[in-house]
Amino acid sequence: MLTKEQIAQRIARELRDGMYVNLGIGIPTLVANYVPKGMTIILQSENGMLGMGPFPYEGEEDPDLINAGKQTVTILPGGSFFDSAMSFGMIRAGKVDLTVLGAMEVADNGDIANWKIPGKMVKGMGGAMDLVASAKNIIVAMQHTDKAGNSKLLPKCTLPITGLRCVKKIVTDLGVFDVTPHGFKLLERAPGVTVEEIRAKTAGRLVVEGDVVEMSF
Amino acid sequence: MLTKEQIAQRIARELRDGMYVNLGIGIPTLVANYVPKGMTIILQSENGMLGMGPFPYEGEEDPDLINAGKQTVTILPGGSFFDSAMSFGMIRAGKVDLTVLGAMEVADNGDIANWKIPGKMVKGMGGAMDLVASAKNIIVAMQHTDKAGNSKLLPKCTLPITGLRCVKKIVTDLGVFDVTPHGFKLLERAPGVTVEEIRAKTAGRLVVEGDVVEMSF
Amino acid sequence: MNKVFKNAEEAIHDIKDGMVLMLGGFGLCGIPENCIAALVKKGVKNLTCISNNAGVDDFGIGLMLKQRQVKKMISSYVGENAEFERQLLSGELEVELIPQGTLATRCMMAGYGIPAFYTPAGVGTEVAEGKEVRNFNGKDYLMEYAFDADFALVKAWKGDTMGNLIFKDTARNFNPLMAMAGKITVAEVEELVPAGELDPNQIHTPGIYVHRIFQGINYEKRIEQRTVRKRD
Amino acid sequence: MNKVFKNAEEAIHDIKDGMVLMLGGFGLCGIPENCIAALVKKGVKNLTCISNNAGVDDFGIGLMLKQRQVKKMISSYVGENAEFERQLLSGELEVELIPQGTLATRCMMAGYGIPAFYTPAGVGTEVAEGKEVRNFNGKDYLMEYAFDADFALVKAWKGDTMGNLIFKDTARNFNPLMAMAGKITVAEVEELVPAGELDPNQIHTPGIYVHRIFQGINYEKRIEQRTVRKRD
Repeated sequence: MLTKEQIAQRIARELRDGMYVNLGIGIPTLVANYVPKGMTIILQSENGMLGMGPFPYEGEEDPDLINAGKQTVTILPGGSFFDSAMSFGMIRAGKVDLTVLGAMEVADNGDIANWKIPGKMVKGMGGAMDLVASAKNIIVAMQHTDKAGNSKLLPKCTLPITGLRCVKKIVTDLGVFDVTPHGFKLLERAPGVTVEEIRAKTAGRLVVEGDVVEMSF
Repeated sequence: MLTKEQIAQRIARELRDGMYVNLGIGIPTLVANYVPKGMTIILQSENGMLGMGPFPYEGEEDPDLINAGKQTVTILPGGSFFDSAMSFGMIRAGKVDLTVLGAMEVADNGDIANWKIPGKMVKGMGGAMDLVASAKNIIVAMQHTDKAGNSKLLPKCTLPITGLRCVKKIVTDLGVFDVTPHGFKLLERAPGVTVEEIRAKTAGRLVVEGDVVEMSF
Repeated sequence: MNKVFKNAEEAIHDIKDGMVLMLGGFGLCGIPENCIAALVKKGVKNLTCISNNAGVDDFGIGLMLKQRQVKKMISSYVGENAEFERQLLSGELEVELIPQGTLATRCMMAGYGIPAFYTPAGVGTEVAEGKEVRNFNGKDYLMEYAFDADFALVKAWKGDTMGNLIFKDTARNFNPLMAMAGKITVAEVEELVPAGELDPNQIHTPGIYVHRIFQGINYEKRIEQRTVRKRD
Repeated sequence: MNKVFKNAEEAIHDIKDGMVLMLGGFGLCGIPENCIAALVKKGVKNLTCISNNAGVDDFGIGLMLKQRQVKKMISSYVGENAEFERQLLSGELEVELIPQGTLATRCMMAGYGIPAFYTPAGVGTEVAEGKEVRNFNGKDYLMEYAFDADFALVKAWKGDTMGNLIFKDTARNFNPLMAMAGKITVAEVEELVPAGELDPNQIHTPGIYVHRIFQGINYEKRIEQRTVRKRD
């Protein structure tokens, strides 16, 4: 089983030089720690920044410089600030190459639910609906099952939808999956996890072809 | 009869302190010369400038600083530059208080034609259609008749339309007219011009109520 | 021509019960602190507030919620706010949640005189309920309308007496968009300068969009998530 | 990651016959002089050019018209241009005239991922022919579509190696809008600087929209209407 850091580390292998990337809150944020040396990745923060850098040094926090998670951050050389309309403009126009976000549920047709649990407090969708409706390439980073052990990879989402048929790839603690017309295609297994265990914990259609590689770190 | 300068001078009396104004090419441009002392008028040039100033001094022309007529100009303190989408954005949103432009024909319902003469060279509408479709207050500055002596104040435009029911006021060499539901309402006569002459040269519906003031300069 | 007001109280003196207000800011970043304080002092009620967030319990729009001045919030994310939650669950507060990009764009379109536009955000979700869905180039989009607001209250870094505004870093966010959208736009600035001091090429909001401007005071600029790294 | 090209020839090497190009500039102000020269040299044909104007006889897009490289012009104003007039009257050149604000906004919407929007410009005119008319709040509007262009060729004042652009004065005009709209955007700049030299708050076009950038040379910057006043 992968740790959260390993999920992020595995997703970082999808990065290519020059990509513009939007990372959601939680595990996706950790992906920034695993950008391969020598590779330039430009992080977009949807509140209005390109070239997001690391947290500021103690004492250098600037309340006017935060990311979409409201954390104090820095900007790297070559970055830029802009308003929220342009920020979502570049997202909708497909200029952001990769979006990584968390999810409560993903359906085997790529539907995603990650913004609301009816009956509980609703915090709002923030920019998630814009991102999933627009991004060319969406990778979901999440645990394979919820706390009760129920699969989060489903034949159909049960929670309110965030976006339809948009997820391209999922990295969970158990494996890596492409969303295909035939369902979740298992690409890689986490170290020590068997195809059978994955099959047992995947409620949606699972496609397994030939030998499935075991990830190594 | 008014000279071109007097038409501009008369239109300048419609200005109020703090107005944002867009002046078209020709007679409208001259209005800028008659802004009353002590009054602040901010000129918008639809290629992307607020606070347009006079022509530059000889030798100070900057090819990067032109107005919508492609003339070299200057910018006044407190002015700003912006792109053409924002420029027409503020026009469409009704932020420009007054638009003054020329016309080939105006109909007595406020329709205007000023962009095309079929069969002759078509230069294009430029920003005229956006301006007339959006401006809160449009004053037309033009000669009352064409070179052949035909009225340009018509019951209906004969040339291709630029915009519908948009002209609010017309200042010609013969008089000042409001566009009302009953037609062109004569507000003021040019010095030495009689109501009868205006009536004879106005093809559209003309409304004359009581004594009509003669303009003085 | 005078757009300069003495302070927030005077700049918002004619905001009345039941009006629709836009308030700039993302989280607590770039919020019009002075205007909010003046609204709280004035005690106007039944307001509809268009703002990406609803502040926190004891700061930002949270202060107005505490006083029950807000009838309806139109936001994309209302975060952690106990008083907000209480009013929402009790039915005292009406909430319309809309995607963040749609919120931003509906402000911009108001300032651009475009009454409606199409966006893919929310297709197939609760957000699409009652909205026109239309297909362009094989993809579905929702029709969304420009906002209509009585007042827009924004916060800028620098401003001049003509109403020109410059924003700093991510405190820009919704501020220039809302500045374009208000029937009356009130801008509070950290530094008010004479006309001509700002570079005309660097102005984010041209003065034509700003009706009132004043020098703000006592900015608290509270940080929601203070995240730092150690020096090596 | 390298967006920097040596010159115009290399930056436009893959523009092919029949493509749709956007070219920035208003009149001869802020036009991509180097790119136009390279297109003329390359001799690509059957181009559709989206540009507010068509240059003059011997400069700007006029140079491409002279070589009959343009199949169709999409513009708001084509001004005085004898060769243009000749090709138009002879039917060699197709011309689509659209209102200037609509032209600008259709570029912007492409960069904002909004496929269609409503504008009042052109209602009741020839421009409305074949277009959807829709009433919002008692006023009629036309539905207009975002543009779709293979390449956008723009000219900026300063740019950095990440593709960030800053424009000067009214040479900004359509450039930042088209920069957002090209499938591939090529920017020529008067001054190319290393990443980090431009103030991130003053960037007009963020680098994400710009795929290729190069240091332009030999700018002529021709003035169409030289108007001056005498010193007192």
